[in-house]
Amino acid sequence: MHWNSASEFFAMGGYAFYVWGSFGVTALIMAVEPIIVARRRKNLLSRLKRQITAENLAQRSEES
Amino acid sequence: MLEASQLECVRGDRRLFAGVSFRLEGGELLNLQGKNGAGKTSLLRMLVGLAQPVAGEITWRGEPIRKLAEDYRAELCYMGHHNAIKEELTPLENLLASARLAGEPLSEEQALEALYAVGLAGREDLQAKYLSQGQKRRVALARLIHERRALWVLDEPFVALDVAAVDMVAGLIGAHLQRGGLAVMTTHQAVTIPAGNLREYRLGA
Amino acid sequence: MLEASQLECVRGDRRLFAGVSFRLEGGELLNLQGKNGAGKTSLLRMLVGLAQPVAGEITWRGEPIRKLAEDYRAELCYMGHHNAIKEELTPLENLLASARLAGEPLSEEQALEALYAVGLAGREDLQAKYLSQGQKRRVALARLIHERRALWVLDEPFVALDVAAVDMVAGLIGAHLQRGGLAVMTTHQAVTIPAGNLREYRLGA
Amino acid sequence: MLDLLFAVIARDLKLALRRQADLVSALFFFIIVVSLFPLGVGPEMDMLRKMAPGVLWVAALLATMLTLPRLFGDDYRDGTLEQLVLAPQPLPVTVLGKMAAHWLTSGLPLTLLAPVLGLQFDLSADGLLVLTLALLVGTPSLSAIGAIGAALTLGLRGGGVLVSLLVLPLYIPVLIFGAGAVDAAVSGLGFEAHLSLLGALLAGSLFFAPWATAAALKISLE
Amino acid sequence: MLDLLFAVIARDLKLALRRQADLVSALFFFIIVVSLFPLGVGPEMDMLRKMAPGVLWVAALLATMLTLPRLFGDDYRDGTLEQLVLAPQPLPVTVLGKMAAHWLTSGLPLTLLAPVLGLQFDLSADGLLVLTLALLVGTPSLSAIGAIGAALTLGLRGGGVLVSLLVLPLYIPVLIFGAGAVDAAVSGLGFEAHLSLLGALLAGSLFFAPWATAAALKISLE
Amino acid sequence: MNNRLINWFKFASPATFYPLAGKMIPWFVALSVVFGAAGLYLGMFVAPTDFQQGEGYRIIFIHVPASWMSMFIYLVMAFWAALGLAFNTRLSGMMATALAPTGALMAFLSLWTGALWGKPMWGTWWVWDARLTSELILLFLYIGFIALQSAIDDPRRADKAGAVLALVGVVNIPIIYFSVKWWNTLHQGASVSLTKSPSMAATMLWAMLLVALCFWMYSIAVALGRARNIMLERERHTEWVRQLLAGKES
Ligand code: HEM
Ligand SMILES: Nc1ncnc2c1ncn2[C@@H]1O[C@H](COP(=O)(O)OP(=O)(O)OP(=O)(O)O)[C@@H](O)[C@H]1O
Ligand SMILES: Nc1ncnc2c1ncn2[C@@H]1O[C@H](COP(=O)(O)OP(=O)(O)OP(=O)(O)O)[C@@H](O)[C@H]1O
Ligand SMILES: [Mg+2]
Ligand SMILES: [Mg+2]
Repeated sequence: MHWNSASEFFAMGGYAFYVWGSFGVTALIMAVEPIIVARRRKNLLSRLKRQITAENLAQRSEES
Repeated sequence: MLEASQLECVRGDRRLFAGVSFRLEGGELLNLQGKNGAGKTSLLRMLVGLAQPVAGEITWRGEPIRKLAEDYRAELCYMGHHNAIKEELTPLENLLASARLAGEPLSEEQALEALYAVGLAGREDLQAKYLSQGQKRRVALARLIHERRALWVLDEPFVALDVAAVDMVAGLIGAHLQRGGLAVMTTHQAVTIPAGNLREYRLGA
Repeated sequence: MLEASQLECVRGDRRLFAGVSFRLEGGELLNLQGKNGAGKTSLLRMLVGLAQPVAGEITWRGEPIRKLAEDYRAELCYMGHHNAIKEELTPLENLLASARLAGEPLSEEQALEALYAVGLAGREDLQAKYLSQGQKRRVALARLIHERRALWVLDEPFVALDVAAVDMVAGLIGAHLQRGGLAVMTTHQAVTIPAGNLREYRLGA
Repeated sequence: MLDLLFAVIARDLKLALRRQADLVSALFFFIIVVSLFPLGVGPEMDMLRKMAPGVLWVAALLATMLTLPRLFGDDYRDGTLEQLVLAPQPLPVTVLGKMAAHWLTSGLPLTLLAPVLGLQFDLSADGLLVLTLALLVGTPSLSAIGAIGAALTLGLRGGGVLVSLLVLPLYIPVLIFGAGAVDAAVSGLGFEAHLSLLGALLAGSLFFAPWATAAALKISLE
Repeated sequence: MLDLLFAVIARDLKLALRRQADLVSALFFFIIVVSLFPLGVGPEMDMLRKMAPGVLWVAALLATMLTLPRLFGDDYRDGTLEQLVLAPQPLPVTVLGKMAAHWLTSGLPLTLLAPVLGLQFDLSADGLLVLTLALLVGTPSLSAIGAIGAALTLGLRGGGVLVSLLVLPLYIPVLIFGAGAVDAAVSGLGFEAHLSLLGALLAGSLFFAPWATAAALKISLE
Repeated sequence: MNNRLINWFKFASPATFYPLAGKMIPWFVALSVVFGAAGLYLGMFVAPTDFQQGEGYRIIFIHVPASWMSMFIYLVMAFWAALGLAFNTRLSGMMATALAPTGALMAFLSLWTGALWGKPMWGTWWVWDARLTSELILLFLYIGFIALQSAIDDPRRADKAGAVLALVGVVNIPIIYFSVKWWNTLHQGASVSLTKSPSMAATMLWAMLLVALCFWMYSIAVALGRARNIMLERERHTEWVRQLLAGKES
C-alpha cells in the first residue's frame, strides 16, 4: 500500500481525470448494462403474463 | 358528370385507341373491357389525370379536369395495379396514414371497423409485409369502406381476392352507386355488382 | 411421386396449418384451395424447397427433397406471385435467358413460337417494362409452353390474364397432365382444366 | 396546409423509426467513411488536420446522397406516390414535408455527430463549432436539392448511381462554402461570409426545390 | 458448369448494357468523388500528392459499394432470384457468375480510369502503374466480399445503407494494402509485398465468398 | 388459441437451459466481484508507481482486459454462430445474439480507456494507428451484427444471417491482432515496462489477469441474463414458458 492519504489516491499523481474517467465509465457501463437487462426482463415477464391472462379469458369466453 | 370525348392514346409508336368517348352520370358504373394490353390501364390513368391524352378531352361537371386540378382530385378516388400500402406499417397505420394524407382523416374506430369489414380482424397490428397477396389487396380496398368521394376509378380491384372478398368489394361498389356515386372499373373476372346502373365499354374491339 | 406428410407451417407466432398430407401421381393436378392468407403460397414454397416446414416431410419418388436437392430441382418448374421477368429485356430475351439459366436452352425459333402462342406476336422486341400487367404475366407463362419437367408448381397463374389467356393456360396445364406430368396450383378463379385427374385440397377449413 | 405538412413528416418519421436500420446506418456510414480516410492516407496528424473539413463535408454529402433513392423510391414502387400526387392538396407542400423528414433522419443526426468525429482529426474548438454550424445550415440544402435528383431518376433502374451523378454537381457549392467556413475558422479568418452564403443557398433551395421536385415527380409518373 | 457461369455473366452484362446509366454512373461517381477532394481540401499540390492513393482507393471502394444493392436486389424483387435458386445447378457457381459480371461493370472500368485520375494528383509513372495493378487485383475482392453483404441485406428496407455498414469493415484490409502498395511505390519502396497480400485476399475471397453468398441468399429467401 | 400454440418440445434445450442459466448467474456475479476486488486492490493499492508514466499507467488494468475481452467475445460469438448454422440448434443463435452487445461495449471500453490513456501519454486522444483502427473496426463489426439482426424480424432468419456475417468477420480478428506488424505503430511503444523489475511486473500482471477474469465472469453473467430474456421472448408460446409464468404467479 503506497498511498499516503485518500486525497493523494484520488489525485492519481495528476492523472485523476484520465484514470477516473476510465474507471468511472467502465463502472458506469458495467452497472447500467445489467440494469438494462434486468429491466427488460421485468417488462417482458409482465407483458407475457398479461398476454396469457388475455388468452385464457378469450378461451374461457369461447367455451362458454 | 364525367365525360370523355375523342380520347386518343399513343404509347411508343403504337396507337392504343382513338375516338374513345363516353359520358357517365351519378349512380352509373362503367366497366371497361378489353383484352390484355388493350389500353385499359392507360385510359384510367388519363381519367384521373396521371397521363395526358394525345388528343381529346376529359371533363368533370362540364369543366376540363386539367383546369380543375385539385378540385377534381378532391372528388376522386383511384386504385391502381399497385396496392399503395407500406410494408413496414401495420394495416391500421396504413389506413390512418393514407386517409390523413388524402386529406380526409379517419378516426381509429372507423379504421378498425373498415379492417374488420374486409376480414382482417386479428391482423390489424401485423406489419403489412407479412400479409399474403390477397390480404395486402384487402388492406388497399379497406380504404373504400369509408370513402364518400364521388368518382371511384378502380383498376382490377378483384385481383388476388378470394370469392368472399370479391363479393364484399362488389357490394361496396354497389352501395357507392346507390349513394349516387360514379365508378369506372376494369376487371377480367365475371363479377356481378348488386346495384346501380351498369354499363360496358369495350376497348380495341 | 410427390408426397407430403404431416406438414406444419408457422409464420411469426401463428400456426398456419398442421398435419397437411397428400400424395400426387403422374397425370394428377392438385388444386389448393383456401381463403386469402390460408397459407397456400407458404405451402407451395415448402413444396419447391424455398421454405422449410417446421414439421413433416416432403418426398419425391420416395426420397426427401432436402436430400435430392439439385436432382429434385431438375424436375421442377415453379411460378410464384412474381413474374420473374426483367423489365429491361424484351420478351424474347427474357425467355431465352431464363431457359438458359434454368439449364434447358431454347432455340430462338422455339422461343418465338412460345411467344406467339401466348399472344405476344408483335411485342417480342418491346422492352418488358412497356407491357401491360397481363402481357407481363403472359411472358412469364410462355415458359410453360416448352416446359417438359415433371412437376409444375403454379401460384395463381391466372391473375391479370384475360379470358382468352386463361383458357390458353388451362389448356397448357391439361396437356402437361396428359403427358403424365404432375401439377400443384392455386387459384381463386373458377377455371376448368380440360384434361387430367383433378383433385382439390382445402387449407384451413 | 400545415396539417398536411405535419402528416407527411409524421408518417415518414414513423416509417424511418420502424426501419431503424435506416436511421442508424446512415450515421454509421458517415462514421465509417470519415474513418476510412486516415486509413488510406496514413496517420500523420498534421495532414489529417488539414484534410479534416474536406473529409467531413464530403462524407456528409455522400451519406446524404446514399439515402436519396429511398426518399421517393419506396413510395413509387408500392403506388403510394400516385396517391400522393392525386391527393387534393398541393404537391409542393407534400414534397416539402418529405424533405423535412429526410433531413430529420439524415442531415440532423450527421450534424450532431460531426463534432465528435472532428475530435479524431484534432480540430480546434472553434473549428468544431463552425463545423457544426455549417452542417446545420448546409445539410437542409442537401436534402432539398437531393430531392430534385431523386424525383428525376425515379423508376430508372440504376437510379441510385444516376442520382449521385445528377446531384453531386449541384452539391458542390454547398461543399465549397461549408468546407471553406471550417477552413477559415481553423486558420483564424472570418467564417461569417461562408456561413451567410450557405444560408442564402438554403433559402434559395427551400424556395425552389419543392416546385422543381413536384414537377419532376409528375413527369416521372406519367 | 462453365456454361452456367457464362450464361449468368452474359445475361447480367446484357442487362447492364441495356441500362447504360448503371455502367456510366458508377464511373462518374468515382470521378466526382475523386474530384471533390481537391475542392474540399484546397489546391496544395504537395498535400494532394500525398493524399492521392488514399483518396483514389476510398473512392473506388465507395463506388463499388454503391452498386452493391443492385447486385441481387432487382433479381430479388422481380422473382428471378427464386428461379435462380431453384435452378438445378449449384448456386455458388451462379453467384460466382454474378460477382464476375459485377466486377466487369464496376471494378474493371474503375481500374482502367484510375490512372487518368491519378494524373490529376500528379502521381509518378511508377505510382500510376502500381495503382492500376493494385486496383486490378483488389477490386475483384471488393465485388466478392460485397456480394456477401448484398445477399445478407436482401429485402431489408434501408438495405442500401445497411450493406455499407456490413461491408466496409471487411473492405478495410483491401484498402490498407491497396493504398499501401501505391504509397510504397511513390516513396520508392518495394510494393511487391502489398500486391501479393492483395492477391492472397483475392484468392481467399474468391474461394469463400461464393459459398457464403449462396448460404446468405438461401437464408434471405426463406 | 390453439393456432398460436407451437410444439417446440422437440428442441428441449431452452426449456432446460433457462433455469440452469438462472442458477448460474449469481455464481458468476459473485466470482466477478471477487476477482474484480482482488484485481483492483492489487492494481490500485499494491502495484507501485510507474517511473515513466506516473500513476496514469493504472488505466492499463482495465484497458488491456477490455481489449482482450472484446476480441475473445467475438470469437465465442462466431463459435456459437457456426454451431447454430451447422446443427440448426436454436440455443446457439440466442447465445450469439446475447453476446454481441457485451462485446460491443468491451470494444467501446477499450477505445475509451485507450483514448484517455493516449491523451496524457501521446498528447492526443486518437491516432490512426493500426491497432487502434482495427479495434474500431471490431466495434463496427459488432454494430453491423447487431444492426443486421435487428433489421430482420424473423428470429430464425436473423440467427442464420447473423451467423454468416459473424463467420465472415472472424477473418478480422487475426488482422487486429497482427496489425501492429503491418504499420510502424505508435501503440506498441512499450511505455509500460513489464521487464523492468520482476516484482513490479508480477503484481501488475496478476492485477491485469484478475481484472480480466472479472470481466470474463461479468460477460458470462450478462450474456446469460440476456440469453434468458431472448429465450422468453422467442418461446413465449411454448408450454414451458406458460408453466414458468403460471408458477411465478401462484
Ligand atoms: C483508443 C486508443 C487505444 C486502443 C483502441 C487500444 C487497443 C488495444 C488493444 C486492442 C490491445 C490488446 C492487444 C493485445 O493484447 O495485443 C491493447 C493493449 C495494450 N495497450 Fe492499447 N489501445 C489504445 C491506446 C493505448 C495507449 C494510449 C497506450 C499506452 C500508452 C496503450 C497501451 C497498451 C498496452 C501496454 C497494451 C498491452 C500490450 C500487450 O499486451 O502486448 N494503449 N490496446
Ligand atoms: N413504348 C411502347 N411501344 C409500343 N407499345 C407500347 C409502349 N408502351 C406501352 N405499349 C403498349 O401499350 C399497352 C399498354 O396497355 P395497358 O397497360 O393500358 O393495358 P391494359 O388494357 O391495362 O392491359 P391488362 O389487362 O393486361 O392490364 C400494351 O399493349 C403495351 O404493349
Ligand atoms: N410474422 C407473421 N406473424 C403472423 N402471421 C404471419 C406472419 N407472417 C405471415 N403471416 C400470415 O401467414 C399467412 C401467409 O399466407 P400465404 O401468403 O401463404 O397465403 P395465401 O394462402 O397464399 O393467400 P393469398 O390467397 O392471399 O395469396 C398470412 O395469413 C399472414 O397473415
Ligand atoms: Mg391494366
Ligand atoms: Mg398466395
